[in-house]
Amino acid sequence: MTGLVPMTGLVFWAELGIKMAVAAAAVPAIGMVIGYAEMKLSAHMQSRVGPYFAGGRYGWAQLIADGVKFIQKEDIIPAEADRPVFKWAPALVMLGTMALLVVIPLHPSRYGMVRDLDVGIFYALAVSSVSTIGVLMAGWSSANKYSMIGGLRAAGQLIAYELPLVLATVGVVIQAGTMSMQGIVQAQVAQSWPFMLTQFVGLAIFMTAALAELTRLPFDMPIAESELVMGYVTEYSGFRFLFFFLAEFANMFSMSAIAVTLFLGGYGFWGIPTDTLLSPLIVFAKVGILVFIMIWLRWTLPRFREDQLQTLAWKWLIPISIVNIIVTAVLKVVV
Amino acid sequence: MTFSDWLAEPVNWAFLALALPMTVAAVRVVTSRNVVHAALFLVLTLAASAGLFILLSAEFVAWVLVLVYIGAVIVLFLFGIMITRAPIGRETDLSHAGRWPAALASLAVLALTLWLITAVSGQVEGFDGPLPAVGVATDSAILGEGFIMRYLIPFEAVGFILLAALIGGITLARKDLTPAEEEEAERV
Amino acid sequence: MVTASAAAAAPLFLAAGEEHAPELAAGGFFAGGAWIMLVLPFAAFLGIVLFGKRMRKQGAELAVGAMGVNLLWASVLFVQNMLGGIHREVNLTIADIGRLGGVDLSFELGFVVDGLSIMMYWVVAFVGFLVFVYAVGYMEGDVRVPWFFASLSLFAGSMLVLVGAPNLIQLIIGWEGVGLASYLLIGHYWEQKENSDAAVKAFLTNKVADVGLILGAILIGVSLGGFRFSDLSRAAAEHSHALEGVAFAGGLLLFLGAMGKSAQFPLHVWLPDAMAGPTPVSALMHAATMVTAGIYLMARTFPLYQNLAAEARQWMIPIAVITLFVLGFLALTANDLKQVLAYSTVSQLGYMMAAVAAGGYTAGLFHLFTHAFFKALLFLGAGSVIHAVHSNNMSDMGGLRRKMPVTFWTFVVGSLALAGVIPLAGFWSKDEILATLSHEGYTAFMWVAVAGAFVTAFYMTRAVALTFFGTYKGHGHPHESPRMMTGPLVALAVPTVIAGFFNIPGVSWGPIGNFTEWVGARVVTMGDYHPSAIEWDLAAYGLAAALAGIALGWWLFSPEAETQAARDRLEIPVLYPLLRRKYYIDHLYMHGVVNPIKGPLARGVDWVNGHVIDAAVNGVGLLTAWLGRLVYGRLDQQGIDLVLNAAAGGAGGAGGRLRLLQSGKVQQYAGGFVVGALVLVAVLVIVT
Amino acid sequence: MILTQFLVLGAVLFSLGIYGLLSRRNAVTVLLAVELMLAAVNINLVAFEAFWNTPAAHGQIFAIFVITIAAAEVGIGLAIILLVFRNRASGNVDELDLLKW
Repeated sequence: MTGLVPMTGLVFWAELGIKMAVAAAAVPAIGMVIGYAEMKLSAHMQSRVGPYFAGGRYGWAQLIADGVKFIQKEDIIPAEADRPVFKWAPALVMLGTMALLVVIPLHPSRYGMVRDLDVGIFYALAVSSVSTIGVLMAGWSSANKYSMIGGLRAAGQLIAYELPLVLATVGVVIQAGTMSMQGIVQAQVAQSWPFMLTQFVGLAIFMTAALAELTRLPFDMPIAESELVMGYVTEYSGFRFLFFFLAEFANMFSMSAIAVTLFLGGYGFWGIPTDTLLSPLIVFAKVGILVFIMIWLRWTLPRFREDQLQTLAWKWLIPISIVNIIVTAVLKVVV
Repeated sequence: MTFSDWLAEPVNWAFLALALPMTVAAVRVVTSRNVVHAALFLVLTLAASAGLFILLSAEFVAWVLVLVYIGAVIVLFLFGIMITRAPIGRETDLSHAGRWPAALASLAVLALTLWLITAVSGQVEGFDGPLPAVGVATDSAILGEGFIMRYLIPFEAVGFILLAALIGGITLARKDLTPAEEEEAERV
Repeated sequence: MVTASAAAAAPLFLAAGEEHAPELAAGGFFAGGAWIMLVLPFAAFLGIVLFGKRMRKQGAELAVGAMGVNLLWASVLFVQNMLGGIHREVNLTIADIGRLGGVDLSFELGFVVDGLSIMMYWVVAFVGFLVFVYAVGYMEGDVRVPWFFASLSLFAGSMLVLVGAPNLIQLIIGWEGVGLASYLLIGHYWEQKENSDAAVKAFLTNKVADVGLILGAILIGVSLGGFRFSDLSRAAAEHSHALEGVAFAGGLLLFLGAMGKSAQFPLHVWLPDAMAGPTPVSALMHAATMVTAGIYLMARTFPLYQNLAAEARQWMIPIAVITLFVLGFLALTANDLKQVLAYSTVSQLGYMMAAVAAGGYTAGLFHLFTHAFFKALLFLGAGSVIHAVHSNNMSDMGGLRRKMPVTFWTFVVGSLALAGVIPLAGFWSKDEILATLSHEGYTAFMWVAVAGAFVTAFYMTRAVALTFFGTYKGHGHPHESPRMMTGPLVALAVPTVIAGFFNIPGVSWGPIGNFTEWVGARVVTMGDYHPSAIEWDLAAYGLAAALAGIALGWWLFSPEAETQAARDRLEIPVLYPLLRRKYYIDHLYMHGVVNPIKGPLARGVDWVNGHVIDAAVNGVGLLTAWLGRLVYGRLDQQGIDLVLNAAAGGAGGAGGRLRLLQSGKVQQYAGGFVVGALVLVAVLVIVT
Repeated sequence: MILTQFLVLGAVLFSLGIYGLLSRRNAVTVLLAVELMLAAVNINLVAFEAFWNTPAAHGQIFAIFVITIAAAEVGIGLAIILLVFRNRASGNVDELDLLKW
C-alpha cells in the first residue's frame, strides 16, 4: 500500500523533487515532438511538405523557432479582462497537464514513475478534470463573446465526456482488481495479454472521450475557428498562448499514455522482459501509435455539431460504458 | 503540548501552509464582490481541504473531492453563473444590509463551537495527543467494502437521490417550448 | 456472497425400486455451457429492445439467430444424450434467504442438464426456431415488430430458464417470466379491448394457480431444507421422513400451479381467449412453451407423486380426464379455427396430465414431445390460412385446398397425427397413454380417453372439411403463403410423421436407444410404467375411435354440404347451447366470483349504510342538535362570547405584529434557523 | 497533528459559511457558502475518522456521502436558480419574496 502520506525524510523529498522537475521539463519536450509530428503528418496527409527550412533538414527546429517567437511576443491582456483570472487560467491548464504525467508508469522500478498511488487511475482522472476550470476561467475572463461561448461550450463538453472517460476505466479496474497504475500494468503483464482484448469497448469509449476532453477534432467546438475565431484562446498571445498550445500536445501524450497503461499493457510486450531500459521505449512506441491515430482523425473527420456532440456522450457513450461495466462485473464474478 | 512543541513538528507546517491560505480563501468566498472570483476562491478552499485529507491519510476522499467538486461541481457553478449573468468587474450589491446580524450569528456559532471543543477536550482521552491513524493511507478496498456491505442501503439511497436530482434538474431547467418551437425541434 | 459449487454431479443414483441405474456421464463442453442457451434469448431481448428498430428485419435476425444457436446447442446435447445418458447440475448460491421454519434457505441459480431437460431444451429450441422463422414472414409489416420479437425471445428465454431450473425458486422465476411474456404477447394488439382483456384474463388465471405453486414451493423447501429438485427427487425416492407429512399438501399445491399453466379444468378459461395474440404466439404457447410448463413441473417432481403423494394423484387423474374429455367437446362448436385448435390443446394437455398422474412419466412426456410438433404445425397452418383470408372464422373459409396446397397437406398430416392415425406420431404417444391408464388399473378412465380420441378425430375432421373443402365463402383471393411461412410447416411435418417411431414399445434402435431411455437420464430412476410391447388391442380401440371420428366428421361435413346447413344439423337442443357457451364456466366465474362483489355485497353494504350507519348518524345528529340549543342559549351567548371576542382581538393585534416576521426572505428564515440551533445546542450543553 | 487543529479550522470555515449564507444577496453565492459549510463538515468527519481510527473508515465513507449529496444539491440548486433567473431576470435571494404574507 502506497500513499502520499509517509513523506518523512529528506531523501524522499529530494527524489520527489527531482522526479517532479523531470516531469515538468518533459512537458515542453513532449509538446514540441508531438507538435512537430502533427505539422509534418498533416502536411503529408494533404500532399504538402510542411515545415522545411528551419534547422536544416525536414524543418525539425520549426517548433523551437515558434517557441522562441512566442516568448518574444508582447503579452497582451485586453483592457476589459479580469486580469488575475486571465493570467492564472493558462497556469491552471498547465498544472492539470503536468499533474497527469506523474502517474504514468514507464518502468516497473520506483524510478519508472513519480509516484505509484493506491488510487492512481482515480488520481489521474481527478487531476485531468482540473484543466476544465482553467478553460472556463480563460473563456470568462477574456471579456470577449467568442471566448465566453467557447468557454461555455468547453465546460459543457468536458463535463459530458468526463463521465464516459471515468466509466470506461472502471471495466479495467474491475478486471485488474486494483486502481494502481503499476498494478494495472502488472496485471496485464501477468496474464500476458493486454486488456484491450476484453475491454475493447472501454478502449473505444476512452479514446473517444479523450479526444473530446482534449477538444480536438472532431470535437473541437470550443475553439472552432470558423465559428468562434479561436474560442477561449482568442485573446491569448505570447507565452500564455504557448501554455495552451503545449498543454494540448502534452495532454495528447498523457491521455494516450493512460490509455496505453490501461488498455495496451503499458511497458509490457510479448517476449521482452519488463525491467530493462527498453520499457520506456515500449511505452513511447505505443503512445506514438495512439497519438498518430489522434492526428490522423483530426485531419480526416469533420466537426460535430454541438447537439450531436452532447447526444453522442449522453445517449450512447454513457449507456454503453455502463453496460460494459455491468458485463465486466458479471463476468468477473461468474468466470 | 505547547505551541512551540506543536510547531516543531514538520507536518504541522504543511498543515499551516494549507490551512492559512484556506481560511483566507474562505473569507474571500463570502466577501468577494465578484461571483466568479468567489467560486474560484472556493476552488482554492476545496483544493486545500483535499490537501488536508491527504495529510489525514484519507487519500481516496481527497481525490473524490477533486474529481467531484473541482472537476464537476465548481464547473457547474461557473456554468450557472455564466448562463445567468456574467458581468466582468465588481458588483456593488453582492451582500445586503443584513450583513451585521449575519456576522453576529456566525460569530456566535464560532464561539459556541470553540467553547464546545475546549469543553470536550478535557473529557476525551487522547484528545490532545497525536492522531493515531495518520501515516498510512486508507486502503480504498476498505471504503469499497463499507459501501457495499455495511452502508449498502444508504449507498442505494444516495444513488436514488442522485437520480432524483438528475431528473429534477432536467425538469426544472428545461425550457417549455411553445407548440411552434416544438414542431421546429422535431423537424431538425 | 457468491460461492460457486459448480461441480458436475457424480451419477448419484438411489435405487427407487430398480436395481440397474444406468451410468450417466457429466457431459462435455456442451453440457457445461448449457447456461448459454438460458442466457442467449435474454441477450436477444435486450439487443432487440435497444437496437431492434434500426435493424433491417427489425430485430427478427437477433431473435432467430439466438434461437438458431440454441437449436444447434440443444441438438448436440440431444444426440449426446441419445448415445449415452447425461446428467449434470450446476448451482450458484446467489443470496441467503434466511431462516424459515427452522432451516437455512438460500437462493440459488443454475441449470440442470439431464434427459428431461435436454428433451425440453430441444423441443423449445426446435419449435421456437421454426415459429420464429415463420413469424418473420407472418409479422411482416405489422405493428411493433421489434417489441413482438423481443417479447417472443423473452418468452422462449423464460421457458428455457424454467426448464433448466435446478430448483423451485428458479423455476418460479422462469414461470413468472413466461407468464409476463405471455401477457405481453397475448395483448400484442392491445388497441382492441378484448385483446387486452384476454391478456389480463390469462395473467390473472395464472396468478390464481401461482399461489398454489409458491405455497407448495415454500412448503416443500421448508420441510426439505432446500429447493433443489435433485434433493426433492432423492428424498422422495427414499421415502424421506421429512416429506411424508407434507407430500399430499405439497403435491396438490404444485399441481394447482400446473393446472393454471397447463390449462386444466377449471382453470382452462384463459387458453382459448389467448387466441387474441398473433398466431405464432399461439403456436409457441400451445406447442413448446407455457402450457407444457405445468406438465414439465409434474414430470420434474414426478418422484414425489410416484412415491409419496399417491393420494394427490387420486385428485389429479379425474381433473385431467375431465379436461381431456369434457373440454374436448367445446372444440365441436367453435367457429374460430384457432379456437378449435385451442380446445384440442386443452384436451391433449388432459391426456398428458392423466398419463403423468397415473404414473406414466414417459407416456406423458412422449405425448408432450409429439404433440409439440403437430400442434405447432396445426397452428402455423391455421396462421397461414388466416394470413391468406384475413379472418379467423371458418365460415369465411372453405375450398382452400387447391389455393394453398402446401398448407393443406401439412395441415392434414397434422390433423391425422392429432387424431391418432397410424403411423403418425400422435398414434404412438396416445397409445402409450392408453396402455398406462389400462395397466395402472384406471380402466374406466382409459375408455373415456378412447372416447376422447373419437371426439378429437371428429372435430379435427370438421375443421379440415370446413376450411379446405367445399366452396370459398370469404372475400378476396387467398393464395399460398410465402416460403418463409411454408418452410416451417414442411419442417414440422417431418417430425410429425416420424417422431412416433422413437418410442414404439419394445423397440430399441441400437446404440441410440429410444425415447424412454433418453428421458430416463435423471438423478433418480423414475420407475414408471411403460409397455414392453405394443398392446395391439388398446391400439386398435384408439385407432378405431379415431377412424370412426373421422368418418363421422367426413359424413357430416362432407365437401358438398354447406357449412351453415351442416352446423344446423348438429344443433342438438340442450348440448349445443351448452357447448357454445363453454359449459357456462365463464358465466360461473362472472356471476360466482365477480358479481358477489358487485351485486349482493354492494347491496349488503348499502343496507348497512342505510339502516345501521344512517340511524347512528341521525341519532347523533338529533342529540347534538339538542345539546347545541342548550349550549347556545346558556353558555355561549352569556359566557364564552366575551372571552372569544377578547381572544380574537388579541390574536389580530399579535398577528399584525408577527406578520412582520414573515418577510418572505429566505435568509431571514435561515438566520432564525441558525439562532434556533444555537439556542438548542446551548440548552443541550447546559442541561447535560 | 492533533485533532483540535482540524476542529478549529472546521469551526472557522463553518462560521464563515454561515456568514455567507446569511449575508449574500446573489443566490449562487449563497450556494457557494453552503458548499463551504459542507467542506467544513467533511474536514471534521475525516479528522474524527483519523482520531478514532476505526478499521472500517466510517468517517471517510460519510465524507464521500456528503460530497455526493452536495453534488446533487448543487445540481438542483443551480437548476432552481436558472429557472428563477429566467422568470424574474434576477438571481438575488432577497428579491424572491413572493411567499411573503
